[in-house]
Amino acid sequence: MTSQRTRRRRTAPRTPVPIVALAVIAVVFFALPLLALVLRVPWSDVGDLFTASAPREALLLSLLTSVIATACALVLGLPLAWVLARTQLPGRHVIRAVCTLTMVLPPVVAGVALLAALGRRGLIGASLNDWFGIRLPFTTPAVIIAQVFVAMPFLVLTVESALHSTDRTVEDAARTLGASPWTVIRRVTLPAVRPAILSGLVLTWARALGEFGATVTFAGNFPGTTRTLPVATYLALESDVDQALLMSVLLMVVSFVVLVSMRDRWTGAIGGRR
Amino acid sequence: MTSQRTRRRRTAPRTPVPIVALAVIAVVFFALPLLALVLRVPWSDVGDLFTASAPREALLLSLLTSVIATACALVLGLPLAWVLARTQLPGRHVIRAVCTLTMVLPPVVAGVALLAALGRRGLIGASLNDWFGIRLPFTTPAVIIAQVFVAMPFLVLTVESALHSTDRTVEDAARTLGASPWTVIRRVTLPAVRPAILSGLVLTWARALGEFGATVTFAGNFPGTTRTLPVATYLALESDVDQALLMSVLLMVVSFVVLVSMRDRWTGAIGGRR
Amino acid sequence: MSVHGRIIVRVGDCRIDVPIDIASGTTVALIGPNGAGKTTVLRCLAGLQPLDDGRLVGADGVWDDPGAGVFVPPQHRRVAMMFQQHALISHLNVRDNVAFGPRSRGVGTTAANQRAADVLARVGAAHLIARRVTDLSGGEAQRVALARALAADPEVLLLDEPLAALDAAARPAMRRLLAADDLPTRVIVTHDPIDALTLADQIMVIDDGALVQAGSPRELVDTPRSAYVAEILGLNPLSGVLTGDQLLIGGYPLTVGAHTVADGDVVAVVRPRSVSLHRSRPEGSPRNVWSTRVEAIERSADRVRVRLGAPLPLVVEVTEGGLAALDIGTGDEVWASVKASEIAVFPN
Amino acid sequence: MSVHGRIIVRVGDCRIDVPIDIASGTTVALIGPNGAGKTTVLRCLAGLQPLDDGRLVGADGVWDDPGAGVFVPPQHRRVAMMFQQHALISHLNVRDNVAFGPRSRGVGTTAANQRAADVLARVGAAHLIARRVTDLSGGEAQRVALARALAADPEVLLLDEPLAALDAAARPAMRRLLAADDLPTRVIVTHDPIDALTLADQIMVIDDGALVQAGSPRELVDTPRSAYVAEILGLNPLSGVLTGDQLLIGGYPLTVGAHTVADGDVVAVVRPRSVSLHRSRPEGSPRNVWSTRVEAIERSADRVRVRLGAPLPLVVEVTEGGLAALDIGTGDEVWASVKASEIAVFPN
Amino acid sequence: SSDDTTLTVFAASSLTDALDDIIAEHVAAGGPPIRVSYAGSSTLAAQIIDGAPADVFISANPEQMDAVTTVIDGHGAPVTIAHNSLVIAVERDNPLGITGLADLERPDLLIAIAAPEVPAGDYARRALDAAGVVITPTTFETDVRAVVTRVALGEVDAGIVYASDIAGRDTTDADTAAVTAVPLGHPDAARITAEYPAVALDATNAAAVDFIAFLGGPVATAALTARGFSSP
Ligand SMILES: Nc1ncnc2c1ncn2[C@@H]1O[C@H](COP(=O)(O)OP(=O)(O)OP(=O)(O)O)[C@@H](O)[C@H]1O
Ligand SMILES: Nc1ncnc2c1ncn2[C@@H]1O[C@H](COP(=O)(O)OP(=O)(O)OP(=O)(O)O)[C@@H](O)[C@H]1O
Ligand SMILES: [Mg+2]
Ligand SMILES: [Mg+2]
Repeated sequence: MTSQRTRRRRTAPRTPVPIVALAVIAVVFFALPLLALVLRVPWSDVGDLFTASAPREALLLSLLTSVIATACALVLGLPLAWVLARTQLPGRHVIRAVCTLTMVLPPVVAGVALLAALGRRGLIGASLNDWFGIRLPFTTPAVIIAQVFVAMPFLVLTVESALHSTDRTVEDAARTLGASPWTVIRRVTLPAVRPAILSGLVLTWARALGEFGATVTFAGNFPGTTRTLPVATYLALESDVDQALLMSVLLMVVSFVVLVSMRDRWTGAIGGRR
Repeated sequence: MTSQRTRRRRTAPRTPVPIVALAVIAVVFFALPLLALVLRVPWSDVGDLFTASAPREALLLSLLTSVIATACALVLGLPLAWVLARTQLPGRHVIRAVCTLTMVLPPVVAGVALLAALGRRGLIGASLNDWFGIRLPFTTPAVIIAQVFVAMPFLVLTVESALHSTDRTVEDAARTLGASPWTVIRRVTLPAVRPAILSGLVLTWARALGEFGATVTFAGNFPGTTRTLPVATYLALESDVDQALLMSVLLMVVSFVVLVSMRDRWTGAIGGRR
Repeated sequence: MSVHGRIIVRVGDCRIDVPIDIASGTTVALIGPNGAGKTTVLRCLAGLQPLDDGRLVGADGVWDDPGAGVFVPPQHRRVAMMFQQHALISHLNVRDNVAFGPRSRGVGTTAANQRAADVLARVGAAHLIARRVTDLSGGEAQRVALARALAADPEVLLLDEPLAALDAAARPAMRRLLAADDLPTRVIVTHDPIDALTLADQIMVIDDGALVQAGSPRELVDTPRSAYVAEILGLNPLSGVLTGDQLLIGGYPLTVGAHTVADGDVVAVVRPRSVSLHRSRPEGSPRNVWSTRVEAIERSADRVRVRLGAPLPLVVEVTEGGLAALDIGTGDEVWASVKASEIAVFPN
Repeated sequence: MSVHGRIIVRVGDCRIDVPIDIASGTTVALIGPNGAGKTTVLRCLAGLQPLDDGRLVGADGVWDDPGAGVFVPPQHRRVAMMFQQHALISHLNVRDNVAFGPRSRGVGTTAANQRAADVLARVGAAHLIARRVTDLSGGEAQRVALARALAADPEVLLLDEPLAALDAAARPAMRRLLAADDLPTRVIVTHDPIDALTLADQIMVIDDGALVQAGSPRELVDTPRSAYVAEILGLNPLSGVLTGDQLLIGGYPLTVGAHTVADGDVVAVVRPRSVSLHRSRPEGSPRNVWSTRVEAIERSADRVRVRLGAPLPLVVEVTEGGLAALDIGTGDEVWASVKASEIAVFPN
Repeated sequence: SSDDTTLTVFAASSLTDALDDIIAEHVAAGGPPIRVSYAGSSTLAAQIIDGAPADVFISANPEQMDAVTTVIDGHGAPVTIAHNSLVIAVERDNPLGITGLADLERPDLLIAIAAPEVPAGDYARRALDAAGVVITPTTFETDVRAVVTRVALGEVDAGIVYASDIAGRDTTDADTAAVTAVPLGHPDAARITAEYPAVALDATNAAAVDFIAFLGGPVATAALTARGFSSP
């Protein structure tokens, strides 16, 4: 995004105190409830979590579906972001709004919309059912579809925004060197927006991992095939709050490990910069 | 983010066909369920929606709280993003992960965490109650807190990512011209990441507008003070699916109008570029 | 590869209309003031900016013809452009930037890397091969940008100020490189008249979007067709009114030699070398002699330029020895003389 | 404002160690090859890069002293830096970029805008005032960057190649501007030896992070202390071995005049003007006469440089008239002569 | 509650329509203003245990009521205000001809029941056990409302729900009209009903105690019956 991004060592200007103060408030605001949650968890029961198969099954399903959903969002979302950012498509404001709406829709309603389209009596679900015998609801693919539906906009918007701020002259240079549009995209543009893609993927994955409403509405809740960890957590809240808290913390720990292990990579800070 | 972003008119390289094809699939994937939803809505009843006061009240509350929540996220989130991107704070990977966790947590659990921290028996809620007589849960501020808690990460991550890719040389130039750190931030850096801030705000607002689980858990469901449109929609699903769908579509329409009216602004495309 | 046609294009408020006539294998220098449209012309040639009107035809067929709806995209033109701001790909290192062209044209990685190493050595940047391009100094980046264009093995090289950031010691070698026989057709934008005069077979002078003059370096020096061309080539242009062999410049009369210009407004050009300076009024053949003041003395390594004040704002070049003999300084009074035959006039 | 001290800093693999001695109100030119560390020195002076060691003291106190833990940030140094890549603020238009400095220092909007307009007019960019900086051509952007630095009204102006992208016709005016009396202390990085020699009171020659020579233009031209300095100033450096008044250059013997250099490895410098060319073996005083071939002839507006081949790779400057009289071309054989007293030698 | 006379009620969300009617009657009869927060019983219980400012709690099952009453001191006596029996929800006009729980064993049927963790699922399982019927549901919904929605949308062929879920619906709308209730068709199973206990969380709060009494009275019972609940 930079014609000549310099990487000089530099004197960092001191961050003004009000900024630091507000940032500290923000961190406390996030950390305190999480801490309170962790404190409330009955850690003595933590052994049950791993002996019981249900949470493990749900966790595995969650990880599997959220990763696949993220991959699908990448495959569909990148091209969409590209078209929105780089073409002069007349209706692109409308298209962009349509593709952002699922973020706003209450997830349960998003699930209803999916049923209306892909359910047994749905707009095209009926044909899928009648002609090919394909029934999406109550299957693991339905979980993935629900996650993609609500989570993909995060990728699209993040990447589109980054695509707008890339330096087009660098792409021009690549073109005059004989690079086909494909090569330019693959070797120049996408690497330039890599941080945005990574952070879009993290947002998407996080949203998919935490997805509950659309999943439960469109895919239902069957252990092993559609009961993801958030669904299991929700149910546990009905009967066994302690187990619910334990499962939430499990989800938190998994995400935490993933996020911390990515270090600065997904935000665009260059690897080992001091 | 560019030392010299050129705005030349240029020949757009043709977008490769597979990209267009995938983008079309993505658009259909989003549009179809929304269309199916709209088709299913009993439009004949739409009059009731506006004569009945409950949906109107819920919509107003939703708009009010989501806008305030977005403003709070801006005030706290910008400084946090700045600190994460621009300081060499040792624990910043951990802080960043902590501030991203609420995206992954099932919203209901996020609500439980807030209760655990700010509830009347909560970690600091107890002191707030005993010393100042402040009770946050079940009030409109609680709705806003719940929304900020789950939605702010979107702003933080989007802006942090953009801050990493700004051209630091331009900031250097401003500093040698006598600009204080504040002036540099206000007049150079923030305008440079404006598209990212805008798109972060849209993401945050959207997430806050659609928020249900954390709200109902932490703030309850009182008409007029804590019953936001998603909560009302959820409730309506109990008894009157048609009204629930109508309300969802109302939410969609409001968001759609806002999103379309922002045109290209929030994604960084420059205003009137052809 | 030869390229012919006419570029007509608008950028912002600036309309560019330049005929193009580039013979195969030649070097064309594009000179002109800032904002004249030189970069824009290169972009049109490269296919980065579509013509609004006019037509461009390469040896291999029509490149751009908005009338006929023909447009060949950049990657099919076999041109390579070097950008004024370098436009290096910041996430690739130096080698990968330079190897980008060959690899885009299907050359294997090993061969492309070899080519990158060779070309980098040619531009004196072999030691930079493993560096991140974001760590380069201005001149280093320029060498890499030049290497990248060369490595692409194009049939037309478009170079936008290839030497601007190079140090003085490196320039001669780089000039020789740009003049090398094994390079293809070249179009070089430059602000250095010496580069234009020494490197180019043809010089195109562009001003305000229009072609002011095109010709060989000799032609331009001998018969600059406008004051602007004369000035840009380092000659002294003066505007005045001609009547027969009498030239009136700001009220001051000069006698000019044989010429074919009609009476009226003209521009006269005097070479810095043609003016002589004297302590006292000189006797002898020069028909134009006047007294004036020294406004400034500028020294370079081995020449001295003396800027004269009213009535004729001329720059005069003398030797150090000559200056020492004259023993003058800024503000001193001197006599200047120029022979009538040394003053060239053109219609304005 | 005067600045003194010593800059010691590492960037990448390059260690920079340069003593600084800038007198108040003077103009210092920084010259040196690409990657020598010129930009880095400016950045240290500006306070954009902290010293690793050494110390910088301005007239108003210590600026940077890593030993003592003192560091004055850029905004409190009253310097203004113009960047090699311009670094314009892309979301502000030209006027707001130029007014940025005054406004940052607390000047009101109207006054700052007025100042911007004035300074833009001074650099010949008044017509660009309302333009977006992303729409500027290379040279236009450079003028605006220069104007921005000037408008900040600093006590030290740091200019990184301020004229590189300007057209030839604009340069003299801009040089005069940079030499103007009302400007503060100036540190100018340039690749143009003419600029260094004509603009600067002091020239600092930097190579590979070290100060090679510092002195007035006259001092550098008269006694370049290394071959590098000589070359950068456009003189002909030759390395050889000295024995008494005999100099052996690649096996070829030359006689040199009076000197104070000890026998051994030396560098000899010959000015392009000092060498004469002849069709046949010349008779007369020059003690060094040899026969060689013309390798290249480079023409500029009003001088011709002839590059000679073995045994001595010299560049010779002759006049057009002289060349015509000689009637030689590339590849022809010529005789060259140089007087012993015209060869300067230094220890290597 | 800014206004001290306002009564705050936390009620299970399945009671929404009936309770809104009852409150209107109560206010009309001179009762104090009432504000209600509807949510799942477990959410409400957790909130109350956490100190939520509720005066009255109406749960959809005795377990959550127990959870609250064991923690909160000084509460009044819980009163069961309604029962809710189970029915089989099928598509309008019952195209598959389902006549009772026994039919749900048919292998071609797609069946939704609530998850055993939520009360409706627990009751459904007990009813199935009582009838000696073994079924393989396609999905365990997280709440009973979702079971109705599934049937209404045609995603499943049948589901076990509360009678009030169907009877209490606004019959003018298209979706609800698409669902028909079929009795369980087994006497033991039919005896399994859900129970709605209500409690005044502070026995000294006269308004709350009054409201509990009103809930047990004939006006409330009529309103509940109209929405498909059965009287205790
Ligand atoms: N996007 C744009 N919008 C408006 N004007 C533009 C735009 N791009 C270029 N211009 C103007 O078009 C004219 C030609 O620009 P161009 O870059 O071709 O000049 P140039 O001859 O290369 O100048 P330089 O020697 O300074 O690089 C300039 O006046 C420039 O300001
Ligand atoms: N971030 C960096 N990492 C590694 N090396 C760097 C970095 N920044 C600069 N350098 C190197 O430091 C040296 C000095 O750089 P500097 O920019 O000061 O050179 P310069 O004298 O200004 O050269 P030029 O005339 O080409 O602009 C160069 O070799 C450059 O490659
Ligand atoms: Mg240009
Ligand atoms: Mg530099």
